[in-house]
Amino acid sequence: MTQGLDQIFVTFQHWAVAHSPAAVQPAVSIVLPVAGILILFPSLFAITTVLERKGLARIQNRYGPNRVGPYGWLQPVADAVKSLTKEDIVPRTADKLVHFLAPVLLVTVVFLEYAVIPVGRNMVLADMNSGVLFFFAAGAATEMSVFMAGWSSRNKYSLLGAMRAVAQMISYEAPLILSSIAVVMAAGSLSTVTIVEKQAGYSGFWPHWYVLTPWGLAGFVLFAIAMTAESNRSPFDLPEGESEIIAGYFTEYSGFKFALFFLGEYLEMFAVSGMAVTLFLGGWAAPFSFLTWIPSWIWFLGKVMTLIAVFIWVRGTLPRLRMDQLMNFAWKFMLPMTLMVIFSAGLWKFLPSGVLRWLICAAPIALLYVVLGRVLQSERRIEKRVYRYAE
Amino acid sequence: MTAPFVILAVVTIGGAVAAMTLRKLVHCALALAVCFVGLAGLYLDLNAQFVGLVQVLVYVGAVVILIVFAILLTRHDELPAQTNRTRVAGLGVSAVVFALLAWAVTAGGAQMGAAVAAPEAAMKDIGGALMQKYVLPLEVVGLLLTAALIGAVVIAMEEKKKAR
Amino acid sequence: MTPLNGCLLVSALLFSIGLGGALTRRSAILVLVGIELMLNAANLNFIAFWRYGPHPEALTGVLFVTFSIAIAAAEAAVGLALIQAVYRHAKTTDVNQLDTMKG
Amino acid sequence: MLGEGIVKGLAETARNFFGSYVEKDRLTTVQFPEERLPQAEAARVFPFLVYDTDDMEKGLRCVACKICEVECPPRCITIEKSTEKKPDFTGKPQFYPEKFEIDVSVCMSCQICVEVCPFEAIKMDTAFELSTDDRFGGLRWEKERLAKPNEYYRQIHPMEAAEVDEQLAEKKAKAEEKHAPAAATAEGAATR
Repeated sequence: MTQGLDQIFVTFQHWAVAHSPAAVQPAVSIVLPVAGILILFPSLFAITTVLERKGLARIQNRYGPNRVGPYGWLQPVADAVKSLTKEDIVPRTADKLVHFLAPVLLVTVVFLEYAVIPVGRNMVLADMNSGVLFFFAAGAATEMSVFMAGWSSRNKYSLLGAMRAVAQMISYEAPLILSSIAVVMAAGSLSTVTIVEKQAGYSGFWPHWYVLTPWGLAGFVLFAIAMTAESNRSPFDLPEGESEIIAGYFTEYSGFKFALFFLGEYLEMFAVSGMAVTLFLGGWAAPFSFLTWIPSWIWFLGKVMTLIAVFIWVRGTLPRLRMDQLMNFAWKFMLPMTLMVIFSAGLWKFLPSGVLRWLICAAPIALLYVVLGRVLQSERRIEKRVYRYAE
Repeated sequence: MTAPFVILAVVTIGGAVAAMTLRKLVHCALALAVCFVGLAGLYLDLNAQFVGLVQVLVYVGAVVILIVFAILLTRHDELPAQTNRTRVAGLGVSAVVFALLAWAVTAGGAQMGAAVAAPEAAMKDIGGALMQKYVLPLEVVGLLLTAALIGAVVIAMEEKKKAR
Repeated sequence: MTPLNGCLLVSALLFSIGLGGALTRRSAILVLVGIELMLNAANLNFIAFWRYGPHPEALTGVLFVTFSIAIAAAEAAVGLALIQAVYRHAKTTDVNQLDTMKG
Repeated sequence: MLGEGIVKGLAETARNFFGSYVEKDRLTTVQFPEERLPQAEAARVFPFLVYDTDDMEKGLRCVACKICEVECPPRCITIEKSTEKKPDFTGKPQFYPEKFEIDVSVCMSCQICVEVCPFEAIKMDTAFELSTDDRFGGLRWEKERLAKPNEYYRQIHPMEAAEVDEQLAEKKAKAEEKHAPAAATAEGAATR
């Protein structure tokens, strides 16, 4: 029973392939999981937009959307109807082709990222030899689409937003990849499926997740920060900072193309969350050995949604950074910390298990954290502001 | 000569031609990205998964973006085309080079390259080779990249005014 | 035509396109792009020879291309930084006008 | 310590999040169409015409003097004077507006018409849901739609209305006083 529920989608795929004519069997076996991803994640996007608006509202002591449907849960339907029926405006001086291609490219590339994320046991589109590398390679192409959107709009705000976005994404890609290298070292594989399988064991009822090691915890936090920046979420949403540069690179987009950008941004968020879950939080593995009877895909989606909730929480809490703070943070704090995490992960591999291993591996990270904190804070000496005209 | 190979080759060559002939520099950079993606596809088609993905990661994710940055940081008025003489000379040289290469390939490459069983380049083997046999080149490349990083920063940095 | 020949021809064509572009375009950035294309043509050759060569298990071609990509990235970074510096001096990226040696 | 402020902020927002489900008075939103806040005494949106007694035609205070029409900065008032007169509240025969129109889309709620009106005939209303789907007829308000009884005025602006009522009563008393001796003398003359 448990086994059946766990593998229900896999069994369905096998059943569908077996019952289709032999000529289309390979096509069916590919199309079905792709269709699953194309349905699952956009609907998750629809739910998340409401959840986000409601959560942010509660954080600010408001109600949030509550008009469309019961308790406002049909809000995404209204939003979709609105954005589909809106006029699609393209600026007269815009580069029409590039302007059109940018959102399409973004969504396509982001969907590619899902190919290597294991959604459940035996549920991955392509078990690649180098899955983690594929994920980051596909993620690198999103920068192109952001730049295309900003440049083709012929709008200074768009261009500024695009330049900010590209600079930010390149800067944060380094800590993102470096912090995942620690996991790759520990698992000894670049394949996402193998990485999850390595974490699926239990000692007693305690899981073998990488986040439960000192380097894994630090790496997870760094990865989470870097992925927030990668997906342009608050507090790293300078590229679209609506109070400074209107909406950044999608200022000149309206209607369906704007909806595509919105979709792409959220899908990117799900994808990086899925990757964080895969790398650090044990993917589809249950947190305790006595909970393994719950289907694996429920665990995966639950973990992803938990991360999304944390995203929303952080967005409701922190103000936007300044550009120089953003760059300083990436290069002066994140990069040294991730390098130290890799060093600590190497130590972990060679030390015998025990309390001492914990202490020895945690010590360099904690030390660097304290030192960097001291140094960075001493740089930021705030003086009393002098007003020229007031008083 | 399979269908994917032909398609990818056409994409690559088309992107390259566009990158070298389009008038707007940003269009050139975008076409270059298409060319690099096509090349990455060719690598994947040739069973070199690692190199293909690194190609996308480094070229599309970094080099093209760098070129785009350079384009936006320099003013480029529509430059007049090269004088006809240079143009003809350049195209002539490249045509001659291509003819030579093509002759060499078709004349000399026949004895090799019959259908060979696709070799498997496992990530583990690549990692092992990098860390054991090729560890010295790897370190040298690391040094080179660091030097390039510092050098690029120093070169591109605004020269400080001496009189202050 | 064997698959290897196909790869080599594509690579030769790519090299010639890069060469032609580097020789005929006036913008320094595009000259750099042409050089990148030539480098990539060489990489394609390495991969093709690795794939159809006699000793694929040695991984020489793959590793050579890996190093070559790293070096090309360094080259692009330094090259574009140089173009930046030159542009600041001469206020142009036209290679025809960069004919003075005075700083 | 680096990151201390972030943790504090996260704790604060978490408290807000859960608190908003527990304590209802944390939520400051007014659910508008169902819930409304009481309007302030000084609220003013769009002018209306005041009439005394129950009959709108008879009790309208406006005498079609056209001062407001001239003073209105965006010129949104149109008045047509009547040809015959009718008695006002003091009994004095006056003209009255045959036609009185205000364009809602043009009015800018400046209250100048109220300031200049010597007869206390035009006042500011507090109703603000004036939107309509008819953009030609629906935005030009006729006399019938503009006129509202004095009781309504007392309801929305009690203090102001009391003041106005007092003034008007004084005026009326004065007029009657002036009238009464005249009538008395006339009577006396007649008896004499």
